[in-house]
Amino acid sequence: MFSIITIAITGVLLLYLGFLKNRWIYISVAITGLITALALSVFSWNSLETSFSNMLIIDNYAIAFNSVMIFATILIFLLAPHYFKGIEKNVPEIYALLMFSLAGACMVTSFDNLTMLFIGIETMSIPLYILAGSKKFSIRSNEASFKYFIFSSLATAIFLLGITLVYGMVGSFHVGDISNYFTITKEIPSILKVGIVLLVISFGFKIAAVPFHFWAPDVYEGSPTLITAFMATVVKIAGFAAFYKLLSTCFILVPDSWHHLILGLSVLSLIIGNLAAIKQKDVKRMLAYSSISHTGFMLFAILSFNSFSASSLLYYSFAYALSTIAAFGVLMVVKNHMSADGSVQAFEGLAKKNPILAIVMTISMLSMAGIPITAGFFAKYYIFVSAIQGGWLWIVIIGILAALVGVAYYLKLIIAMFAKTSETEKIVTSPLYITSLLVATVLILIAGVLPNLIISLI
Amino acid sequence: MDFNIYDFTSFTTWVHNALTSSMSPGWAMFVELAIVGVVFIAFYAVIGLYLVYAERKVCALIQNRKGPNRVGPFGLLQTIADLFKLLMKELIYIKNADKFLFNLAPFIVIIASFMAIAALPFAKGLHAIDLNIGIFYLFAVSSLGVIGILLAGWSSNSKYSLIGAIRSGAQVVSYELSVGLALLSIVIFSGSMQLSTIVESQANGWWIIKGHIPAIISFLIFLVASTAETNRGPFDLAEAESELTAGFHTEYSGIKFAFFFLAEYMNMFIVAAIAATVFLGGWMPFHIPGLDGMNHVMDYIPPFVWFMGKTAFIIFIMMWFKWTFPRLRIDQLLKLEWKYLLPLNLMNIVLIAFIVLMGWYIK
Amino acid sequence: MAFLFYLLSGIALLSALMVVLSKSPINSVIYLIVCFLSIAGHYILLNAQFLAVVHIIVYTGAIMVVFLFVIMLLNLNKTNEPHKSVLTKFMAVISGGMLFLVLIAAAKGVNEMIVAKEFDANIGLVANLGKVLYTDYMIPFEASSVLFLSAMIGAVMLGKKDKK
Amino acid sequence: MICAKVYTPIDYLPIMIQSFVVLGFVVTTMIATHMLGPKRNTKQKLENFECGIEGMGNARSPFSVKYFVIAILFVLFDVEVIFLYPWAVNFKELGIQGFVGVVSFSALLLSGFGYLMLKGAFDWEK
Repeated sequence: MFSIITIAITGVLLLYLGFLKNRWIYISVAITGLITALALSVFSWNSLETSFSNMLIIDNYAIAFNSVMIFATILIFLLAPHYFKGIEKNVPEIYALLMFSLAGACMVTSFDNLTMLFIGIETMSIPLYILAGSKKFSIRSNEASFKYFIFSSLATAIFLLGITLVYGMVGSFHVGDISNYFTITKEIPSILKVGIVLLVISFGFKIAAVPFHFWAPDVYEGSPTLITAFMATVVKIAGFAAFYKLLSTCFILVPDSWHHLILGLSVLSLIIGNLAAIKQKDVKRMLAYSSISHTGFMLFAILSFNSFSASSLLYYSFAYALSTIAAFGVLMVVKNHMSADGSVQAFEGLAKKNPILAIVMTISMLSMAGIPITAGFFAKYYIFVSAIQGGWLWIVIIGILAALVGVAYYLKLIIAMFAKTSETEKIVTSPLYITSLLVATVLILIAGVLPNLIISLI
Repeated sequence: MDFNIYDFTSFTTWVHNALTSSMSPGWAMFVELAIVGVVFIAFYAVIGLYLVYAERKVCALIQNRKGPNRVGPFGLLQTIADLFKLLMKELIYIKNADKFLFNLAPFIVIIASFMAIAALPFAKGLHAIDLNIGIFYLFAVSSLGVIGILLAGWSSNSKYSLIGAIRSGAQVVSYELSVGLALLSIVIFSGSMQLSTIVESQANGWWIIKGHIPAIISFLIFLVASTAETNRGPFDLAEAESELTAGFHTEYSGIKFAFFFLAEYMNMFIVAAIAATVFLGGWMPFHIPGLDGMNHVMDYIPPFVWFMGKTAFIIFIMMWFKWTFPRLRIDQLLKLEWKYLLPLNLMNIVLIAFIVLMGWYIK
Repeated sequence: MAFLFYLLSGIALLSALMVVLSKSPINSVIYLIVCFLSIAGHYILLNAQFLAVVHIIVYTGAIMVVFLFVIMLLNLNKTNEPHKSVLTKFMAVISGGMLFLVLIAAAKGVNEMIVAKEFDANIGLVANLGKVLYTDYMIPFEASSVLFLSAMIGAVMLGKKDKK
Repeated sequence: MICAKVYTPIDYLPIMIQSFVVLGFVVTTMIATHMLGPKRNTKQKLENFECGIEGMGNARSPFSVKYFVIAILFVLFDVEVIFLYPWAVNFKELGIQGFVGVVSFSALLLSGFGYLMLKGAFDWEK
């Protein structure tokens, strides 16, 4: 609870510090605030907080996901000063909005009441509509903002309709009351099932699962890359954490109403995400489709509820967040350098131009592909184990095939980086930037070598 | 039937009983409400016409002229003659206007102002609708009028109308906030949004006296904000004759123009009546605790007269404003609201909340 | 009461249809206003008086004004909409129709079900609503201020001209 | 609420009937004035008023975005005002707890308001 308040207050503080027009002041305040929030969050480990008139429940599950999200945001903020070099307009506002969005994301993971879930989702999304369009004079950015707004508000409307139907039958917004209803009631009315389906669909929009994914590539491509990194990591993790929690606490006893739906979403995301990613020329777009395919993998955890699935989801989120931030971090530099476009060709010869960036990108790509000794390998391994325990062997086979297809396009990028090129101009970055990327990379390797650190948490 | 000018409750129950005895209850209620509606329309028209007359007389007084004085004694029939003239006028449909919206706009404006008048408590037991969210109802209904204004400006297909409508829209919505917050302060004091309860709570003194400094601040803010919300001078830049040739109703003629005009004056009456009800005790007579002799004399004046007298007083102040101050510019207007009135109002609310918590007001 | 319910529902559905079907965006706004007013009527039938009036203030009085401003701002007075392909329309009709069918089918059995909670007719009055809002729902209420704040920043950030 | 009165939807019936009555009144007056007034349309009369200059093109031109920002801010503060009303009605019962809740709610919004002031959102740009 205190970490959420800290994040929100840091956001307000940043707004006012913006008038000082000194970017080092507000970046340091932002990072300090985030580290404080992370510390507050970590120190409340094992101390269950529920005394908010049944609105929030901050258990270890919520704390673990919150910490991952706050940590991801810290890494993104470390990238920010270099990214915004030369652009001084509205930077503190962008930082503040990122903070508010993060506060919303933390509410989403720790909800105990559907109203709180709704407010959290809105608090998380509304700053993002603005952030996606924060490059005011770029048509692509405006398009991204508008598309994201339209589809996201449609999803919200569907979500509200779902909540309404659930409330109408159960008579309560409280998670505990809803799960009680299902233990008592034997014959579940069909309209309640429709409500659950609508909730699942709206979450499908939020986490960009096929066939509700069509906004994602355009939005990811059009938004400023830093914002895309935030969207692809924090927002997606928050969406998954809430989705998992909603289904596992409220609707676990009515699997027939949503199981097939999740199955369909997962398989389609795996197939379409990977096949579309191969065809992409633009790296950002490719990462967008690869993020869709990761959605497919992460849905395995929801498909197979057992004691292991929550921790496998956490591990996957952690690995995914680190590799995505590293990948987007490198992409940002490459894109800004000599105003190159974000195509695969732009990466040619990166190993010569800046070897550190090339190594970071390689490790992050290997992690995304799921090659051993990176975190990505164990992420996929645990999620497959969890699915097999749940009895979904054939789905795991599809997953393995999809992962093999995925290796192809990740390798394409790696090969391009180590290819020879006539152009050998060095790419320079700031130390802070490199620190952030190296931290992410090292953590990918540590988590890959010692997976038990995270997997045994919850 | 005992007709009592001090308490209309018995009168209204008598009407009700008389109707229910002669027909079925459902029909009785329907007829009763229809009668009320017709009475209100008559009242609306009379008040509207005489406010126009009053405006012209007050203007003349301030400008040291005579004002209307030919038609009828003291020119009293002047506005009625004007009404007949407007009724006989031709309705012009501008070539490029959006016909449907052009006709719809005056409807919305007049219905919005008419719906508000029904919720006012004119005297004890004399109100058509007494909702437990009375203030909110007035707030809601008065917020609808701006849609009519915007539509009027847009559908006329004239630059003057469009500019006037947009200015007016921005102005009305901005000042609505201040109106809402000023009324909120009295809701904190009285703990109710029902207008009859608010009036009853002022039996031992009006809120402007009982609530001392913060209530006076609220009252002043309400006066300024409601003058602006009704598009009256010095805030009448939406229809500035000299630059916008009457703003959003430039292209309207005949009775449709009359509707806009009437609605504007009725809105002034409504905000004045709200101010009188909420801050100045509504139909409650003026009492000073202890001075029984004077209180009895005050009681002798009927409540209806008290109500209308207070309303007339506030209307006079608003007219005085109009003919004294020069017109503001749009940037000054918005600055006044957003930079001064709104922060002042919000702080005032906190002050009132604190005072009420401490009990530092006359209960 | 039942008659009023059907009347209001009829108006709401009809005007909602007209919002979609009418060619001119400004007419759509008018129909939307009618739709909102009839929904406010539904709130009154449920005795949720406060919500009814809030619905009118916020939706018709505030949001529709913003809609009108936007339409005037964008100068959307041409009645021709961008052309949509027949396939898109067909798909839209199919998917919308399927959702409609599912909802109808699911709602058919509602009457026979046991209602989980007794309906308290007084909960919609402002005094009771305020008590619930400021005790049980305090946290979401506070959280919504973050939401407002970010919307405020967004409006200024996107709507204000950057100083040179 | 001090009153023991029961509030039911029937309280709102007068509003409906009032609106029908006034609608009837307005429609009747419109019809009456159509019958009474003359109808002599000339081309010049149906032109828009343009101070004697001939009208050109479409008058519905886009206008300044500043008004739009004002409208958005209005919606936000309007919702805040509405949130305050249920608090005001229950003010004495909620006491200090409600006061603290509302003050902390308003504090965030007011900090936003202060930000807007400093940012110059209410200054009219030239």
